[in-house]
Amino acid sequence: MGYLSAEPLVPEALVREVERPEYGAVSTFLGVVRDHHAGRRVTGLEYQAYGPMAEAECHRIVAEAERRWPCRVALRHRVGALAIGEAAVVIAVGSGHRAEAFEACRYVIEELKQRVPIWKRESYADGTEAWVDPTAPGGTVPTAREAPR
Amino acid sequence: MGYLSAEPLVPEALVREVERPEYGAVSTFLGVVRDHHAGRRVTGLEYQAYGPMAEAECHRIVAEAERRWPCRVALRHRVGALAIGEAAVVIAVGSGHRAEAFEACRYVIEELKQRVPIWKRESYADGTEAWVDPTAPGGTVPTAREAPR
Amino acid sequence: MATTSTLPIRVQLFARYAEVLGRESVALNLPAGATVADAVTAIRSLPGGTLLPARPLVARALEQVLPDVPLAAGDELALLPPMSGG
Amino acid sequence: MATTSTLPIRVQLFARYAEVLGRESVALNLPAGATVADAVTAIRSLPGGTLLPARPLVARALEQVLPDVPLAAGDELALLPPMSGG
Repeated sequence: MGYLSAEPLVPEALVREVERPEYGAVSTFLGVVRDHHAGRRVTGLEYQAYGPMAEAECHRIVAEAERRWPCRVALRHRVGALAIGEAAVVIAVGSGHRAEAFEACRYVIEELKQRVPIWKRESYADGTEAWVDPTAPGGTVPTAREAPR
Repeated sequence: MGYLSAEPLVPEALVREVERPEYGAVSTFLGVVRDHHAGRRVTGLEYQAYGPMAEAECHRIVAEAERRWPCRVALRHRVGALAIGEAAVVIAVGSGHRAEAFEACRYVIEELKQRVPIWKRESYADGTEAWVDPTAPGGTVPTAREAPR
Repeated sequence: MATTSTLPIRVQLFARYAEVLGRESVALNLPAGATVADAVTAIRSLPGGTLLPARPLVARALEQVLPDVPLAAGDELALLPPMSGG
Repeated sequence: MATTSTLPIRVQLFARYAEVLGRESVALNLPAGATVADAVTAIRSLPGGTLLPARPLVARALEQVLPDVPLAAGDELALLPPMSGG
């Protein structure tokens, strides 16, 4: 437990979690809320999660990375309402050497995007909102409020 | 100028330097002083640099990365005496998307190691010391103190 | 065909799926031998359900399951829209 | 062969190279037409100089230069050991 956080993320804290005297490399990744998406100006967004499964899936991904590379992984994903520029996800990977650190860090973010049940609802400058859906044409689907049945 | 620093590095500060509202990804790399090298226990080390050329070379590498990927790069390398666990180099790359951020970050550290005139002298637990030299057998060459003519 | 409903399960809905169905959870009674796909078909027959894809991602016990997996009484399924974390 | 020394240059030494030569800078007077390689040869003929490789990395004006590049009066060269930053 503890991969999801309703509070602002603190990248330095994750770096400290993966530091060890025998490690020479730390690779981190920060996913940050952008001010635009698919040509529309984003004013804010909200992440919803299927909490218990998201925690379990994050745990599995971290374990996979630590099994595949000699490394230690810290991972945190924000849930709830976020403002532009806030960190949505932070990954820190400590390792003996830089190649492993980079590869494991990349693995974790790619798997997270594929497998962890978290959903992003964006609000736009024109007052509309949409669910982000990488499988949809244009990358978003209007929310029920926008496309009433 | 300002790629070299005699003071402890602050990774968060470099992340802030590369944040922009249109960026969704920040990749960072920290090179940290390890407690061992080639089977010997390291107790401390010192980085020496050819300052003006190191600054110029760092500037060229950053410019190359920013030309090749749509991104912004911050880079700082420590000089002087460092303790185990201290950051020797910090790189932060902000970009619209994660692939570019990871690739540019990796590019900068690889080029830095090849091209920036900085040299590492390690002190070991047995009281000896050596220059790190990736081209030498074993990866180090004894200092003049260790191998008097 | 007369079916005796012997398989009570619960289906959780998330994000856009919860929105279009107007609820976060649905209790179903399915015929014995029902599969994950049958549960999805039952959900899609509810008001708003046709806005769900025919083969959405489904999880059981915090892991994804395939459509042809048979259900057990008391199973808790979750219908998962395409993920967009990170 | 009598040479008129018309090419004053300065060579900076770093890290291990400075150590083995016992100095951080050397002033040289080379014959007209001398190249980077000639400067290296002159440095290697100093006490301790044979501990330097025959073709070390050399920089001029903050950029690496190749051995066959001709020198100009007043050039500042730098002999660079294999780098180990990062």
